[in-house]
Amino acid sequence: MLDGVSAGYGGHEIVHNVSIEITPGRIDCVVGPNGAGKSTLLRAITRDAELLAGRIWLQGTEISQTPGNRLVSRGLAWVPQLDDVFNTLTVRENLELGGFLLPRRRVAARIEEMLELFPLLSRLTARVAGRLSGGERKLLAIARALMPSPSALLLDEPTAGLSPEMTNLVLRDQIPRLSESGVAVLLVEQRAIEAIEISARVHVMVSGAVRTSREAQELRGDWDELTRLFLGEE
Amino acid sequence: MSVFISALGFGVVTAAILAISAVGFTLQFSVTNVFNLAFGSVMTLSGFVAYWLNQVGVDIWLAMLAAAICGGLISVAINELLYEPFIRHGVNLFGMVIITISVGLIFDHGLQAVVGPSFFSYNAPAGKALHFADFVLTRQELAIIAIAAALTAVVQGALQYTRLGKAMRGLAVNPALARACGVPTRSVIALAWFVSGALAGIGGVALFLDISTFTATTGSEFLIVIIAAAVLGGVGSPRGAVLGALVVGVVTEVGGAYWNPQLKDVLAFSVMIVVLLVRPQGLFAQLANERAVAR
Amino acid sequence: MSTRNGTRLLTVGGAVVAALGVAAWGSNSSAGSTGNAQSKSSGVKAAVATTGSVEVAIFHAFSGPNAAYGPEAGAGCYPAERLINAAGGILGHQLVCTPVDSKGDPADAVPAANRMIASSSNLVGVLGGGSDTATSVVPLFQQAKIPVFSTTGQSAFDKTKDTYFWRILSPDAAQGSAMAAAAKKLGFKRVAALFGNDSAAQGSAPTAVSGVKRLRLKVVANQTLAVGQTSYRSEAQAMSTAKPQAIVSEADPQTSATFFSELSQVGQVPKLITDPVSQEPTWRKAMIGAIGKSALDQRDYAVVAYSPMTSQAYKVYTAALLASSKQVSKPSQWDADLYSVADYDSVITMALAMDAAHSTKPGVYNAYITKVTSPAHGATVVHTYAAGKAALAKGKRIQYVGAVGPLAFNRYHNAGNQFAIEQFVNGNWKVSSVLSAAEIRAASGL
Amino acid sequence: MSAGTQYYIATILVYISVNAIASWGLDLQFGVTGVLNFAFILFQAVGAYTAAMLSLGPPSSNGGFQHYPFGVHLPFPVPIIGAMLVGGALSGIVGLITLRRLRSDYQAMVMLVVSVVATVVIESVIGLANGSAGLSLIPNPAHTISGVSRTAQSWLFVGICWLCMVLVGVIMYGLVYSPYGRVLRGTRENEAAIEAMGRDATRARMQVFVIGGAFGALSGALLAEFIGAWAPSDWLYPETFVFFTAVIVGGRGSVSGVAIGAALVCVGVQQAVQYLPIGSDPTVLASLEWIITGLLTMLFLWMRPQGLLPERRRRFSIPELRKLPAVGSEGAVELDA
Repeated sequence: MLDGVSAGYGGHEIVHNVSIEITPGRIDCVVGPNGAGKSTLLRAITRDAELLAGRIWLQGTEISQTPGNRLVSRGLAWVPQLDDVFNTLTVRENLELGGFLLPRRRVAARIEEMLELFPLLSRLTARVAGRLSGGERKLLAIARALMPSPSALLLDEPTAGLSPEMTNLVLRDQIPRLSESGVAVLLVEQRAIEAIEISARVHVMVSGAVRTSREAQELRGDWDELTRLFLGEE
Repeated sequence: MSVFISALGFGVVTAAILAISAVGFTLQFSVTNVFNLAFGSVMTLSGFVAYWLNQVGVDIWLAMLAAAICGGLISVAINELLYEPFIRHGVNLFGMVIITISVGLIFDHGLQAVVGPSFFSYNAPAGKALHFADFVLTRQELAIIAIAAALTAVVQGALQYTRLGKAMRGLAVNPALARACGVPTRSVIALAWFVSGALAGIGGVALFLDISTFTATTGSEFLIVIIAAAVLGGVGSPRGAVLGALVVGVVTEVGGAYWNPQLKDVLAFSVMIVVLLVRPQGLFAQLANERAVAR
Repeated sequence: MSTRNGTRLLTVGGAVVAALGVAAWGSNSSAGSTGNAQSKSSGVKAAVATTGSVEVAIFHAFSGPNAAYGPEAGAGCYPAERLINAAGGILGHQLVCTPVDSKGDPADAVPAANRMIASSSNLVGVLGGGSDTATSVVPLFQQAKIPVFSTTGQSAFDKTKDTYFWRILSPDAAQGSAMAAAAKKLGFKRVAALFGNDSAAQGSAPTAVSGVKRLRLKVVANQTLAVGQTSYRSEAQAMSTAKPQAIVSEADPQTSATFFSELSQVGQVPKLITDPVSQEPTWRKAMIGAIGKSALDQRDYAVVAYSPMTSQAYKVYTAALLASSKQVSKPSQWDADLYSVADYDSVITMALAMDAAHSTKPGVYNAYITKVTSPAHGATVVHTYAAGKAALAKGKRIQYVGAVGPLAFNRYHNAGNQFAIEQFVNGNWKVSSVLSAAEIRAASGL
Repeated sequence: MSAGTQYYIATILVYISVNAIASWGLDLQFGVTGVLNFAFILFQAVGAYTAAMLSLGPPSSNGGFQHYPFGVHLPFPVPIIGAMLVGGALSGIVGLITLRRLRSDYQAMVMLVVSVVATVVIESVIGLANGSAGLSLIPNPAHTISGVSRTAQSWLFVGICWLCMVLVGVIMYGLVYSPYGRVLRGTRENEAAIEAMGRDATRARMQVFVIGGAFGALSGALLAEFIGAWAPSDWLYPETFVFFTAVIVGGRGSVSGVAIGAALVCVGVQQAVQYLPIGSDPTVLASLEWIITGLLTMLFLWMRPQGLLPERRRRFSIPELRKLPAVGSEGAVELDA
């Protein structure tokens, strides 16, 4: 789905020639050391960074030139690392905005579905998002992104700043369930080991380029190999 | 006691006039993060549109409606033709403050070059004074209070309960995420500018009716009081702006009644500064935009 | 490091030299551009270019809060220009009025005055320096030896040593006393004072209040309004509660209008005792917008310099004013404006003094100003420039009695005037009574 | 050259130096350190009033037509030094209130309010500085030199002003192009980085606030002594904007640039407009002056945001900084060798 993507800010290239393909029902994860350009890669897809070269496809449609606010109607959803919810809006309002493009009458029903999917949120619908705990907040962010039933979901370091239990809940529990429901997930994660455990395919990114893309199984348990890749030794 | 009650009543009138404009100012600021010091010029320009209509015999309330539309259009035009290009050009937020001052100066003095330094007033009778216990209000003032109450309620309600209103609030607090949700950010921003300009237009006519004479720079001269009300309430919160306007209005009038009236504005401004020192986010900042303003 | 600083300083120097070049170019070319401006404002002048014209500057605020001062003085200068040129000019020179914007503040007025002095070779006199700028610019005209006829009301000039300073109207302090005297004369017992905190109003406020007290009238309220606020409701409420029979008042148009419209909401607007400001069209326009025309005209007593508006000089002035619609917009609005009338008399006086001195040189004719205005045995009393010029040509001594009345300059070049109470009746200001010197002395205590 | 022309040129020269000093004061705050001081004109006013009250005799000495405290009739240059001290001190007080606690966008707003409040107070409390009428008959120190002509005295005063300008200019060079200047610019560009380096950004802002305020006061003192009068109409809050334009046109953070900006914007525009051949309506000319000032600002921010003479610095970019989604963040920091 990503084909030879280079991206950056202000004409300055940070990500070089990355190609990744994701498929429904499967989790692809991008791991790599700090500053490898993982977030920039996601931002290039969502139009928040400049796409300098390459093309992006989603379900057979090229979306490289699609404005940021049209991506969601093409089936692409995105959960940013920070600022992932509307702080001053309530949980319900967050979900409503997530379903901004849904037909009005579908919104309420879809919110109910989301609350079933994330029962933790159902008690909190009237709470202002800025007052949620880190994990609740991340779940809300994911629920919000799922509102329009996207075909692909981009998750930018969903566990950043979460407690170990919450990390477990989000990473081990919720994300695989999402993927099972048929969404293609592209996960960018700092916690490489945990990410690889739940992923189908792993892309190791170093210094703005994908060093290697492998089936996750190959890497599981072979931490030496992973370390070697991270440190850039050939 | 009666002095206090009547001063309170006057404070409400002043607050009503300030509130209309302060809500417009704060709404636009929270959505677009542009501290628009040309807001006063939009008030004046729309006020003059109402004046010219009024001169050819249009009823002042109808002219106020025209001023609202005009203010909205001027406001959208300023943003599309000047502010947006400058922001895209990479001018930072403080640079934008200076741009808005420039725009305000150009508008005010352009208008002054056309209409001259003279004084203008609407042809609109204040109506009979009505007495409520110790309050004395004219029909015109009652109408302005009613308009202010209705407008602020409508704006607040729309923001709270409509899809577009929620989108606007979402856009204010997290533009990138709003875009990711499919909110047509450009249109919503344009809408915010329009509503803000329309409120400036109505607020301008209300102000000019109240002070009975005005010049090409009157709007800008009062802008500081309006911003004080908005900041006092917590910039970004329409409800806060209304409450801020009430505080400013009541403090000036009650202060004026019991203390040196020449310094009543000083009193209101001092209250604002003290409030900001104690509570830097403003009095009623729950709804307010928590986004830090980048330097 | 030091070399870098050195080059930088050189650059600064270069820029300054360049800026000076611009300035110098400006001052050279200004004579030409002034000429252009003038030929626009009056077609007559082009024809007499051979003899050269003499220039009287209208040095007043044309912008800022006092922007009405300029057009007001223009309404005096242009009619004088018209009449003087119609009578063949001064010693063969046409007279030209040139507007120069002082902006109403000292920091802008000083460079404007210096530019004007530097760039005009034929400047013979100045109308100007209102209360806003007089103390800063009058010394410049004194240095340049150019007579300046000022309408400032400041007491700073009551005993001025500046020999080129001339003032036709009484200072603000005298105006205040006259307003107090008027309150007594009109029979009011309970009087309120209401003055803006601007410099013009603050000039007359202290003597007005002290005068009212001295005359043993009751001061039921003494309010000072901070100019330009959203509302004066609390002040209006307090005023209404004090129930004065009359309010002695001076404030700028916007402040007055806001206050009185709010006063009319909370109660009755009592009689008003005002000063010449209330005869200015901008003030009337604003107040009519606030309380209505009939309400204003019924209540307003303007205490102004006594000028027999029926006098010959005044009739000549108004006729010339109404004919000057090219240079003065809506000339009829100024016909009762005392400052305009005084400025008209100022220009005529300058012109006659030049004729008497046989010189247009400011340093020469300045000494003749008193000679054409003071009463003397056997002097021919004249009311127009043409008559004065003719009498002087016959070798007679003259006394110009102007539209504001006789101009009796004392040794400080202050003329001072009698005061009258006027009311606006049937579209005109009418003198309802004249205040005697004794009545004003009773109020001022001097 | 006629005496009149000499006075005119002397006036222009005095105004250039005074405006350069003031613009430098603002440049230190806004240009170098990034504080939006919309109350700047207030400090010029404070300097002017202080110099006036220190150099005038007691109020009664001139017939008692004006009211003011002090009136101690001190000799030159005491009033000017006093003005700088008072201006710096007051600037420090305003800085203490606004810089420490307030969000940066509220700072700008509060400064604007402080400027307006000061005007209202001075106009309303007559005893402070004679209300709206302002103070007049302020003695010009050059006029006390006897035995020389008035023109010579004028040129002497030009000399005093230019000496002050050179002194302030040298101080500006010292401050701006020193390690301290780098801290200041760092405060403007990236406050967090400066804090991380162990420098207190708020303290740096406070310092430039005081120094800039003292420069502003110096400019006011010289101006008031030159024109002999000072009134609230001289320092209405929009006047501050002219200095901002001067800094932007000249070049933020550039000492020589700002001096040129001051000469062009504060003096040049005003003088040039008077010679425009667009008829003789002075009201239109005055409006035009403001319109040109506004247009100049916008034009420069669009076409040449670095100003006529750009600030001299070495830049290199750090990619991480570019990730900050701040509007207009250039993502560049400077590191001087």
